[in-house]
Amino acid sequence: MDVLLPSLVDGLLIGFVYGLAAMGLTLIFGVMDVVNLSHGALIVLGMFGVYLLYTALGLPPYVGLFIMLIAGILLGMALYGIAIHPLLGGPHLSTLLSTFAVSMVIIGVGTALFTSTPRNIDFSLGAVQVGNIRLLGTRVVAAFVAIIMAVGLYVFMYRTHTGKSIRAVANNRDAAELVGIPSRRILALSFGLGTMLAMVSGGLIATLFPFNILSGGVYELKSFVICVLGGMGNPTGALLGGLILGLIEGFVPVFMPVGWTPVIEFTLFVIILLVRPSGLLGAR
Amino acid sequence: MKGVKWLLTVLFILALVVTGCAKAAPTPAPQPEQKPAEKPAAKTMTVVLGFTASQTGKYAKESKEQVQGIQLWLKDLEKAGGLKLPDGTVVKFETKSYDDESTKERVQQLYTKLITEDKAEFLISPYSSGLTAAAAVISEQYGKVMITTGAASDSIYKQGYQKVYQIYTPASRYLTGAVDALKAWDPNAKKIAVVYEKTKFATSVAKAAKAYAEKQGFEVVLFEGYEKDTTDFGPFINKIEAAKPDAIIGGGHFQDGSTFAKQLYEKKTPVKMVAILVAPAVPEFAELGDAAVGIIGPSQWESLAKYSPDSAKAAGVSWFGPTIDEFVSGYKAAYGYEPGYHAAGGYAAGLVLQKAIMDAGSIDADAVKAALDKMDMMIFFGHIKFDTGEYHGLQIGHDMVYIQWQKKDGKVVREIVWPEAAKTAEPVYPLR
Amino acid sequence: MRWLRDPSFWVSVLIVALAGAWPLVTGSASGREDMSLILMFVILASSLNIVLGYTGYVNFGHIVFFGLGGYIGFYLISQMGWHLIPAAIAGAIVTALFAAVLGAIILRLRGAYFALATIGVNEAVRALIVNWDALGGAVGMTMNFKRYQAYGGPMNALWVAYGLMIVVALLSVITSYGVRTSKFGLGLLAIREDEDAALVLGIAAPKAKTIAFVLSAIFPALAGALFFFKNGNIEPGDAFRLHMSVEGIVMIMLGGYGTVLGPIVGAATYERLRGYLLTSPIFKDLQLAFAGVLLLLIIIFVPSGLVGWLRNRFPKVRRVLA
Amino acid sequence: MSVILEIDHVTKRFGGLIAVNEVSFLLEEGEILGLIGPNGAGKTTLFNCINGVYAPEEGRILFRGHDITGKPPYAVARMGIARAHQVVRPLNELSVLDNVTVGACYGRENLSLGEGRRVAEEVLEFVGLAEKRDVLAGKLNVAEKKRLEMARALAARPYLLLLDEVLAGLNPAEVASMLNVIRAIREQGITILMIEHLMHAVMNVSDRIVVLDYGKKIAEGSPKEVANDPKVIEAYLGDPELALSLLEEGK
Repeated sequence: MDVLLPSLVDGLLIGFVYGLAAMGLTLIFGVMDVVNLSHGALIVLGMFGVYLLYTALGLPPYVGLFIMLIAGILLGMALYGIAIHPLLGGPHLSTLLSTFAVSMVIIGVGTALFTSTPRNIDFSLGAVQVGNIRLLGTRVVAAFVAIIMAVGLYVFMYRTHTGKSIRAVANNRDAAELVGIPSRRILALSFGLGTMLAMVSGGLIATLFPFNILSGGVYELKSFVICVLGGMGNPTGALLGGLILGLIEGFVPVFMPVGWTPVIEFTLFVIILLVRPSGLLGAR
Repeated sequence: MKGVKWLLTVLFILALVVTGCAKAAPTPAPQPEQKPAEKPAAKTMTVVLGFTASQTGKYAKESKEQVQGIQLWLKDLEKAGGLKLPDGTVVKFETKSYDDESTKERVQQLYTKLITEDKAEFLISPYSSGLTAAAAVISEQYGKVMITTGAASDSIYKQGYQKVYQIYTPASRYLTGAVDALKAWDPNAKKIAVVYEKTKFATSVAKAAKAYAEKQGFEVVLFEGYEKDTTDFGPFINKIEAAKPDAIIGGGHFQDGSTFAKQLYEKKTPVKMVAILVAPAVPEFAELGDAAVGIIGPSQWESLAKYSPDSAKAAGVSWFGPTIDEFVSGYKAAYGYEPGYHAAGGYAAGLVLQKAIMDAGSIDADAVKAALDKMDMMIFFGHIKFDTGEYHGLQIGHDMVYIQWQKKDGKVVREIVWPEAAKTAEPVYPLR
Repeated sequence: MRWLRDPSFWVSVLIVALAGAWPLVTGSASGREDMSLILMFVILASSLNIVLGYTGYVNFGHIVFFGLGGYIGFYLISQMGWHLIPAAIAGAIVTALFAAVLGAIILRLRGAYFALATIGVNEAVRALIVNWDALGGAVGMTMNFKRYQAYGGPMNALWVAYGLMIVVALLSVITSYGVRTSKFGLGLLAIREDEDAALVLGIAAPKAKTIAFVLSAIFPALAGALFFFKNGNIEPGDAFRLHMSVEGIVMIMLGGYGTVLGPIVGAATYERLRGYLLTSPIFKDLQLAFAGVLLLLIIIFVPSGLVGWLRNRFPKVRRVLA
Repeated sequence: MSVILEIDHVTKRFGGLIAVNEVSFLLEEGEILGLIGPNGAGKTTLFNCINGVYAPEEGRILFRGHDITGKPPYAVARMGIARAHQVVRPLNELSVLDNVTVGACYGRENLSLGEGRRVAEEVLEFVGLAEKRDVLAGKLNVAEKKRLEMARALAARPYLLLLDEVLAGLNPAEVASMLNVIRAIREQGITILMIEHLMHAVMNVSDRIVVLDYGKKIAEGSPKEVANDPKVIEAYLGDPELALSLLEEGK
């Protein structure tokens, strides 16, 4: 049992960060019904952004995150114009492939520039010992930043005019357009927000683990699992899904070989999709 | 009827286009015919040496070093005026190489092309066990000699191949030295945790290490594989800690290994020794800073190692080729940085082939095979000798060295700590 | 037979047959390897097209069938000493059963949900096999070289595997044509366009979709058994490579979604194009990025693919290009 | 005449909302029955219950003596109930001919592809879309799509045709021509149950009318009886003056 508690805490902290990454994916899906297959590549972009600012300019990672915040929105809006807007309303396949193409471009250029050499941000905030639980500074801060971002997004979506417009467009694009909401701008902004969340979470992950240009795939898969747990298109659910995934990752190794974690994760993923496609929180 | 005619014409054109496309070589246009072998009167002959490189894909980095090693060997050979056979014939090599994209389907396609179209007489393997296994099927089918490097897996040599020869110490002996070291350094250490990445290479290493540790009287308190691409080891490390091992051995590749080492450090996991695969041997491991300190890793070869004509004499075998210093300075001059073991492996593969052809006195595949079977020598890379029994071609001469990252004057440096004979510094033990 | 009088049937079949026979005529082993890969991609793309192009279900986990067929076939050959042909067929049968059960379950999901579930299935199966020691776990399995003696020696074994690859490719193309031009296929197309409307029109969509899914599973399973037999070893990472599913989708898009000829043309074009990009000195370093830009341009400007574009642009060719 | 369809105390709920509440009525073979009621009265939901899109919570639906309650839509379609949707649902990327062929092949007679094509050609001729046979369905205009919807249902050679507002969105000339089509269908002996908002049209072609309001049946009878039913006038049309004038118009 003295394994369980620290593992659950570890899982919980990282769960917030996973959840943040998944919020980006789920937001985009909720608003425009697009599964963004460039999500992983965008996460990696965030990692490299923070890494380069840290190594080249000496900017602390958390300052780098702010820059990723702005860069993410701008990049996302640009990507929307190029790869999403012309294809909206078509079959799912077109946006799946166009976002996949974006990911190929990002990773292709990234490999040419940075090779697939692993990178590591050598940055530490020490640790605090609570009982037999050792809390790493970087992890606590990452979880904290993730929570702030999530709360910020919530406030934005529910308290501001623009946020309400996003929700209206998500609900019914045609009706929103009838009441004068400029849906194209709102959609672009939503894609920007989704991209921003991916890049910021990438930046956070970079402070925790080594990575390379191909690391995005893992986090993209995790984000899918989380989105489904929390309900596709439901950002609040994504945070919860992230926590659940983190807990599973903390919980499973205690009781069975750690190699079974992905079997359990993906089986759960498929089962949830089948019995509760709207997620654990959503109505049936 | 007219429709049918028209249809046939279209069909014919389409078929031509498709087959035409298929014929178009995926890589450099085929060279003019070369008939290197059958010119007994000439004093020089050119032999085609074929291999694929992973210019793209997941092995791009390691493969590049390996290929640079091969190229340096060729350049050195060229400088020495080529390979001279006992009868005075000079053999020159021409290389053919394609990008295999780190995938098996390419490897088989390209090795077939190397053998049948480019008429390669000798082959060197691609980087990695998986790709080499795919290439070996082809080379063996055509009865060509292939020297493998960058491929440590044992299983390739359990399939009955007759002309595939391994340069690297096989996976089964990758971590056994770490077990020996632990036993020598600390008679009280009894418990070992073996944790490994669930990939072909790491799993075979871990299984062999476990068996060996148990034979040496250790208790393996934890034997578990983790999924490749694992990034968060937190919960797993908690589990390892709960098993209270004296030493942790295992690992996988660079990414997971360095992540694991970093998190072990952050969690201050109380173990006396950590020995993990691949990652510590890569120079970038130093980027981990303090987290790298004390981590031990097996290495196929180190520039600090002490193989020399003298140690060859001591071991009772012959010495061949450049010294370590000559190789290192040559490599530095050519590429501007210190060679790692991937590069050394590439060079060594060439060297072994060179020696075998010289011994055979011909480029006939069977004669070269016989020479390789008899080979027992030392080169800058270490001792080279092949199994000729059940596991034909398996490397049985070469040994791993174990490096440890240590802190000297505030800088993280690598030192050889095992085996005793090769060591450059005292080990940091216990770790914590 | 109606088919035998249909020029578009012959166009598709003969292209594959003639291209496949070319290495047999020239005896070029290198040509055989090149063509073997193209045929494998033709099989993957053509069979995937039954679910993706005809039925409209985006399957990212198509490669799971390839991996399963490969694993079962390989296990039977290397561990049980079966001959390649019965082993491949057994692999295909088991895979088909798997597809039937899986299809009945996950084809209830629609759109993006289905696409995500297929990713989950592929990953779950891969992770399961990694942990399954009887199948070699993460290490995978290897085959003793002596096994090739049963096929007239290793060199001959490759020709045998290649010959079978041609047969499977032809079968998959014929099946694709058969489905496309049948009443069953018309039902699938209706499901693709509007599943609810299709149900009301009397199409038993759950059954039809499952049959399509099973049909699409058989051919990659056969190809997997042949491919890994030729390879001599099998590992989970190679057998269940998600990326290969995506490549299959790209081939279909390139050639023409929902057409018989499209996946064939797409597979050949994609394979040649990649070969060119990879080796061209200009694009070598940026080949992935360049391929991405190309894909994006195709999706935005030529969404119906090469064959689809020809069909739309020149209605007269519809008779020969199905 | 015999009863072809029996709706027996059918109830369909969505959460707390009762969309169809204990509705019962009979449909005679060969008759045209109009189903009317204000928006949200549960008409389309009732259609969905009949052809199996929804399974009702209570009650039974008998078709030609067989209980079809809760059967999936494709099974119902095979038994001989075809439907034209309120919002047209053409299979956009298929040609007009293929659209109708789907209806024929998977309809009551379960035809082969070749026979289905032949039937489809006939039906296209009948509804006046023959010259558009090779056009992609997505490219048709609204009136043509409505005809296509109808053609597809007809091609199934149903015993019973459910028409859901097939006249909505058409101009007067198109309405007139569509009404002719509907009458001609009845000539072929096909029974019709139609939802319609265009009062004069529904009064004109229907033999009988059933009125729903808030999921309940509030009236049933000949167009004349229904038109003069004060409950209908009050509940359905709100303004009796307007209602009467509308109904007059229908005569």
